[in-house]
Amino acid sequence: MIPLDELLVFSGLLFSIGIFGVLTRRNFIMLLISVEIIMNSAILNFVTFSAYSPSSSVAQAVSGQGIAVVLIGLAATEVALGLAIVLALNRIIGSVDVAKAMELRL
Amino acid sequence: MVGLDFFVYAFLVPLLPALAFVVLGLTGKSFRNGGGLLAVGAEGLALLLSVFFAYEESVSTTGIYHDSSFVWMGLPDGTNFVMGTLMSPLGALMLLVVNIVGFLVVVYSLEYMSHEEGLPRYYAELMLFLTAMNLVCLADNFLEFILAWELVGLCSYLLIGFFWKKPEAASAAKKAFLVTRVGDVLFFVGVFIFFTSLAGVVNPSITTLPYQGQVCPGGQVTWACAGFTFAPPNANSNAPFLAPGTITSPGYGSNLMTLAGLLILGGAAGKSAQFPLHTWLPDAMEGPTTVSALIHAATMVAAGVFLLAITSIYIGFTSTAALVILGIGSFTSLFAGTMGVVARDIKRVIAYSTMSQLGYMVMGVGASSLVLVGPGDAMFHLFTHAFFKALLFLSAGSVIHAVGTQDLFAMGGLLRKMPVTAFTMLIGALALSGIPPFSGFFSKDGLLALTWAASQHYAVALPFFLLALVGVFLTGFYIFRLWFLTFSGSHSRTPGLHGHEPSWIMRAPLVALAGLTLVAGVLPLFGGFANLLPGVQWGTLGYSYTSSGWVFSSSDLMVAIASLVLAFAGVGTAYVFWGNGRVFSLPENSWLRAPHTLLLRKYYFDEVYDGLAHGVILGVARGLDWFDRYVIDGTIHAFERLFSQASERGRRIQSGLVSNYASWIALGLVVLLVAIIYGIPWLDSLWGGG
Amino acid sequence: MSLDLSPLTYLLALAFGGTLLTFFAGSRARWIALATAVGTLGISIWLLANFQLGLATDYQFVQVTHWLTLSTGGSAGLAVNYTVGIDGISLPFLLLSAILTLVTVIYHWDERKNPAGFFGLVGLTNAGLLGVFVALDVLLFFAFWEIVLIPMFFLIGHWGGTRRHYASLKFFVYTHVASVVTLVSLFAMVFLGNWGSMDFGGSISTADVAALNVQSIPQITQVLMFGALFFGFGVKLPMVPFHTWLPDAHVEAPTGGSVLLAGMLLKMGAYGLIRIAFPLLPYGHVAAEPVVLGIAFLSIVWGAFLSLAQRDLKRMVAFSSINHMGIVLLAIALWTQLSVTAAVLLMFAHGLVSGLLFLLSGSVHHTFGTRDIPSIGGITSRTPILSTMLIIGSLASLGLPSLVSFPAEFSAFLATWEALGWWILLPLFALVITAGFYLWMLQRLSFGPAHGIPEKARDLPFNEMLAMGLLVSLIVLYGILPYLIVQLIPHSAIFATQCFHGGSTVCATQP
Amino acid sequence: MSYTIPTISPYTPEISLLVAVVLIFLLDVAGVKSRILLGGATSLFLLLAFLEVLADLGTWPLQGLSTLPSGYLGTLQGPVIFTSFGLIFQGIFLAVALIVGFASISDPDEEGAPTFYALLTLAAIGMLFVAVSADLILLLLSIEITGIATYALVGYTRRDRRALEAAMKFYIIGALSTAISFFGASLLYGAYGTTQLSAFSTLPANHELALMGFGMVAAGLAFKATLVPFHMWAVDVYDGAGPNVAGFLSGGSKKMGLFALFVVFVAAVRVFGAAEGYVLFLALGSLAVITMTLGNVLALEQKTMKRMLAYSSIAQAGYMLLGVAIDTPAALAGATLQITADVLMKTGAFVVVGAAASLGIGPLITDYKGLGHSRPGISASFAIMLLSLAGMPLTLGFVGKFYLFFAAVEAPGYFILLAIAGLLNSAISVFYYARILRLMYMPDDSKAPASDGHSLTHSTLGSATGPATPRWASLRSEITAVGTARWITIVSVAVLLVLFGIYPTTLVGAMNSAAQQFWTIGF
Repeated sequence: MIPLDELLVFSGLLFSIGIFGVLTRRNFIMLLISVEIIMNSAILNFVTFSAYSPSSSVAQAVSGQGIAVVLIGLAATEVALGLAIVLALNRIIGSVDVAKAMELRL
Repeated sequence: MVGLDFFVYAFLVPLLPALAFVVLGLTGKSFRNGGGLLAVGAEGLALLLSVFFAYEESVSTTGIYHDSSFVWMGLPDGTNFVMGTLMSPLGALMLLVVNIVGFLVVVYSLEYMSHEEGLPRYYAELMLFLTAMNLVCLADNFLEFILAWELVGLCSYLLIGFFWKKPEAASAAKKAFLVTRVGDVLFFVGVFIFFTSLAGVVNPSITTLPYQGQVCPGGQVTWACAGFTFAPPNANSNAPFLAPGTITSPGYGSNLMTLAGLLILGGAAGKSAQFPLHTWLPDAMEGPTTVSALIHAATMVAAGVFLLAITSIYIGFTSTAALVILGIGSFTSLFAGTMGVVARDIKRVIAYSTMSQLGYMVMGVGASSLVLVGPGDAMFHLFTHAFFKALLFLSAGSVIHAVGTQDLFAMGGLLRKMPVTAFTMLIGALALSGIPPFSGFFSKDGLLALTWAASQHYAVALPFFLLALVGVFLTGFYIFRLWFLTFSGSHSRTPGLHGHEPSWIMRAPLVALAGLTLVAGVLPLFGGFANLLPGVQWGTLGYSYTSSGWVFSSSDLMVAIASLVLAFAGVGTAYVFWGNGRVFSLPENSWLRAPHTLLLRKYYFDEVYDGLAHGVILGVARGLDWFDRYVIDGTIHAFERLFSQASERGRRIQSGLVSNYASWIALGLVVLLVAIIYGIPWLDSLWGGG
Repeated sequence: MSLDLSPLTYLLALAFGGTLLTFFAGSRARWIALATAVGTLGISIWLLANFQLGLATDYQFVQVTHWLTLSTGGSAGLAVNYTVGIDGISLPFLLLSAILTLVTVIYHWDERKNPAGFFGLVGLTNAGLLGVFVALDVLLFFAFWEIVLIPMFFLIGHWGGTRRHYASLKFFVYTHVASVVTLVSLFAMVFLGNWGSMDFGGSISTADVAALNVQSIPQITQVLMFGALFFGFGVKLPMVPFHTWLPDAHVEAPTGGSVLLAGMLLKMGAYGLIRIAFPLLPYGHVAAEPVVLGIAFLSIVWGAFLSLAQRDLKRMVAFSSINHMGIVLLAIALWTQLSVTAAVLLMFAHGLVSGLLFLLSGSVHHTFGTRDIPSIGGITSRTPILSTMLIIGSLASLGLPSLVSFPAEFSAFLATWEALGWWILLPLFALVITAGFYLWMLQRLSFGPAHGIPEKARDLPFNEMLAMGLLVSLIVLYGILPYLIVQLIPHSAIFATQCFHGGSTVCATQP
Repeated sequence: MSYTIPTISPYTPEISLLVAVVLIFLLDVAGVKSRILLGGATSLFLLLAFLEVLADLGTWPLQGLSTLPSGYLGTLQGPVIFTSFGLIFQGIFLAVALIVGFASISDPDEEGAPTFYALLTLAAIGMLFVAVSADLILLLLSIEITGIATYALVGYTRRDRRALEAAMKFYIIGALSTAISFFGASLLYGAYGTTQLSAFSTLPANHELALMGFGMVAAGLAFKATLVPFHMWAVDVYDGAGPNVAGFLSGGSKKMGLFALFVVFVAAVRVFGAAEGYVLFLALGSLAVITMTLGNVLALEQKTMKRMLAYSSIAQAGYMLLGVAIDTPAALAGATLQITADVLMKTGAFVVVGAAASLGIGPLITDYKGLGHSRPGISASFAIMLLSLAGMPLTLGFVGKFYLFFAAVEAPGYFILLAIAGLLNSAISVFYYARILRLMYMPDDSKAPASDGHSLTHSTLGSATGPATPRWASLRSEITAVGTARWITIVSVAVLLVLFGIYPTTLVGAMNSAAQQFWTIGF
């Protein structure tokens, strides 16, 4: 079995990559992907902790995996909405670059 | 004699003119001639009452009526501010003076003022003045006294400014109010000292003195108990009024009491135009001549002397304070006289003489306090002075009324045109100069003798006595300069100047006052009049009337002779320069030019005071105003700008780029995590778990 | 709910209800405003008539109704009550507020700029003021305190002069900052004193300030709390150097606004000091005494000098208010029975007198088109009544005896002398300056040859004359018979001045 | 491990709203686009749900509010728990939705009506679940339900460029924050082995993990609650979204975030020992102070009304955060009261902005010049809301602020500094609220000379004060222009603010007992 620490470091890396992506990208799609990476790091964590759960309660131990499933669904929903928004925005400003959408400022 | 019970009605004396004031003030325009007759009626009744009261006082053995039952403001701790009436010999005398002159002036005004605008206002203000002045005479305590005193000042202000369209009148009115205000402020502090300190410093032995401050039971300092009220502890007691010589040393010659006395002097000096608060009185001549006669000669300005007199009786001055009072009075008598010598305005000359005579009275109060007798001599001079000074003013008014100018050098030769006026004015001038048998001689001689006596005890008073003697010379000189310039000669110096006698309405008061001037000097010989003048040293040619009858004193004789000689010398000198229509003018290059200018400019006091007011006070005010606007308010504005700038700059963080927002979130997250994970243990260790 | 309502509740209900009606009354607003003002005055006079003199132990006409409870972690929580009641210190202010409101309504009878709004706001000011002076609960007190700001903000901002926007904002923000500072201290007092409720009176007897446990508060805390309260109340007073909102607010405010501002709003600060800061924080005020006195003297002298420097009549009167309120502060700071009585009386007097003077500056302005003193003169010839009123007002303000300010100033100065000795010369010097600037103003404005008077200038219309006449008659009445007001005050002043420093019931004025 | 069969009754509000959503979809399918019909129906259901919540509180009629039953209302195991505190928040959320839903009846756009109401109702459902969550995951999921609905709500018209930009920003930041908070939740799960909130009240073995988890969850929630520096999206989104939607975000979504913060941190307070908890709350206190200060200062110089309101909303969030930063029952009650007040005043204010737009008034603050005279009804209401925001008495905003600051003073330690900071902020805020009042009621006719209420100057000012038409007639025209539903909403919100301001007794009582229970018992 993979050690817990390594899994945690992995998910931490995923999280950081996601954050880095969000901070550096101007493309809406890329931002979307970055956010999803963060989300996935969280999902990974849930699964990891569930697997390593010291809890004697089965319900508690398994709940992490359940949560992971729910979150996958949530992420999908989010992406769907995000794509709807980017489509509508693209139709109006002709770009998916968030730097082009800076009318609301100051 | 009706008895003391009748004194209950003493309040009617101020009330009558007060009613007239209210009626005239509200409905004055509906009266013919501005309601002068109503004023005459009210004042006439007040005069009758005050004559009656004065008579009752003079024949009474009990002397004093006191009622202070009206609690004006009261505090539960026993501090009561009361109002009441106090009918005392001094008050009765003052009442008499005020109402006699008041009545005559109101009558005189009927014609003199008849052509002026705003008569209802004039009479209303005059009535208000008489109300307040009567209240001054009857005041039962210092608070009431101050109340009336300030009202008197108000009326003076309003009446000086009667011709308000003249900028000079408006300015003079303001000046009068302000200068007396300075004195009043000092007066207030003096009263405060009495109120708070007297009980503590009064020598217990003086509780035997019926009219001085008492030690309060239990050492408690309360209003009624701290010498604040003038009345004896047991009102209407049979204790005799001060007999001559009964005042012993005040016994509480502490510095504080000296100071209190000097502060009271400050108030009196403001009102009575004593050096250095004298500057307002000459300017006050901008008011109608009747007002000058009543307020600025006979009554209001004498109130300062009255204040000193009652204070000297009820509380007493320490010797230091008394010496200063003597000195100020004596100095003013000469100081004012010098300015009178050069003045060109007929009213101003008389005004300077008023200052000078008031100086004599103030000197008299100081002297009487030094030799521990009552202030009767000063009051006596106040009494006689009121008449002859009113006479002089009203005569001058008659002249002004006729010729329409106040410049002495424009007059001349009016003797034939206005014989009655000339004659009454001559009587006034003789009385003022101190020529027997006119009243001024008797009263002024008393004062001089008293001061001489004081200088025997306190050598430092001697120079002041000499100053006063020189003043006698000057008095004769300047008043006869006035008389000669006005009346002597064969023709007037201004072509076309035609004088004429006024109608009987104006002549009658002149004649009445002339009569009073003649007889007032010997009144103490008759009946109980001397009872009204506690401690009077009515000294004539060496004889003094004392408790043990007429007593001869050679020193008094010397004083009388000296003053007589000096007075005649003054008159004679005046004749040499100005008699028979002569006009003396100083040679261009005379060494006297410089002093002459100094006198004409009134020793530059106006300039100095104006500089102080406009330059210093107003300058400071403008400086503070600048500070207020630009520094204090500027600080507020700086805060406003600070926030505004912060807001304006802070807005720029909101770049509109969503990635930046995310960066801030990331930053926030990092800071939060660091704070929670590392901050907590760190702070924990720092505070030792606390 | 009990229906046992205090007459004070009726008073407040009438004031607020009348105000609400006024807002919606359209063209009839002035009549409703008048009726409300007369009604509140009537109730105030009824209160005066039924006020039991010498009954010094407690507030009268008390009503305590539960309003809300604040959770404190304790079992019962902290009750906030609708507690109203008056004593001899608050009653004069009720009268004054009602009188000045009536006067304002009469003076502005012909107001054409949105009269419903104007009269409504005047009524709201009155209602809030009445509330401040009857409230005996911290929250209630503070609520009414803040309510007053709102109508005054609108009155200045909408009906004011050319710089009204600036002035109204400045007034609002400045005084609001001050009030929030007081709030912290008030809370601290409630909390540190372990109060069972936020009441500082009513359910607690006046004499029983000890029940508020003020002496248990640590001294340094008391000093801090006192400082906060003093700042908050002092800005309202106003005290130098936190006074700069006042001249601007006054100069720009409409006449009636100025009357209420000077006549009543300034009094709130002093009332707060008398009612809360001084009695409840005995150590605080003893420790802060030098500062308070210093500020009082500074305000007195500053106000007098600044008045002298002004050209604008209204600004001059505004600065003279600073001077007078400085004397009030001085009297309060001395904290003796005489001085507190003097302070209350002086505020009553100043309310009437400054009211009159602000009415006059308003009339001068709209009669001659300017308030600049040097540019007009000799107005007596054209407008004798206006000029006469101006003279009376000025004389009253400079403390002429027989007018109402005199007994107050005299007793204040006497108390100052008793407590401080020669420091008295400072306010007395200012008194001379005060006389100076008023007389100088009269000399230039009322007297001398006429100049700068527009052709169409007419003497006072009837309603303005009536308003001023009302004030003048009261100024004279209370000047001649001051005991009419004074008899109310000192019994309450005794208990207000008792402090409980160190467990002693003897008031220690000096440390 | 046994589940009791959940009774259906506590869920009636949620079920009612679900019914409403279904109904809206059906009506949409049937081609009904009428706002009156859809909005009316939605509002009715929201009202119904609101009444049901009150009934759940066992407090219908209202008198009983101050004596809530102690303990939990339901003892449901699992992720849901009914506390009176949560139920009060359900009521608050429903009130926001009701205000927005009812006011939106007057919106002109008929095309998007079904979408709008469906999304609104869905968002409300999510918020209802937030209020009863006993499990962190349910809490975050419910927030996400609302979140997704509101992302869509912001951009639902799909044609407005600004709205879409706002939706985009909202979405990105929202998704980021959600992901962060889920990451934090996963760490908490790792630390505790469970996600039940009640479990968080003990210290786990690996408490650094827990701390990180709490920090991340807090950051995610801070986004919803618009705490600085997680606030920046809010300004742009409120600005770009329709006014009613902005009102919903400010009044509802933000309060949801705050509620979640309360819940998580009141649970979390028991994690830490006294000292560490103290420092944690000190951190939260600083966050509150920074938030309110920045919000207020930046609001000072804003040019458009919506952005100004957005910053003011951020500042208000700072005040409310004091509720959890101080962590006493009083603070919690005060914050709840302040939230209640803010729901009314801030949502109301945004509705007013919408009304102003429908009157042809531009977005700038200066465009409101003279509104007080031309449109007395909504101006007076707006004025009341602004005064309430400024914390002036006679309004609920005053009571709320007063209570909060009292709580800060009352709390032990140095929380008095928070009170002072809050009060000074409150003083700053007065400046910009007063400026709007000034603009509305004091038209800038500075060239006219000063008026003393007299004839000399009056002719000139008369024109500036608006037409002399009869008052009621102008009011009628105002109602027509604004839209009846919107007008009624605005005025009733203002009236409620004043009513509760004068008589907050039962409301405060309810907050007190609920907060006391919640604070004492926790999860």
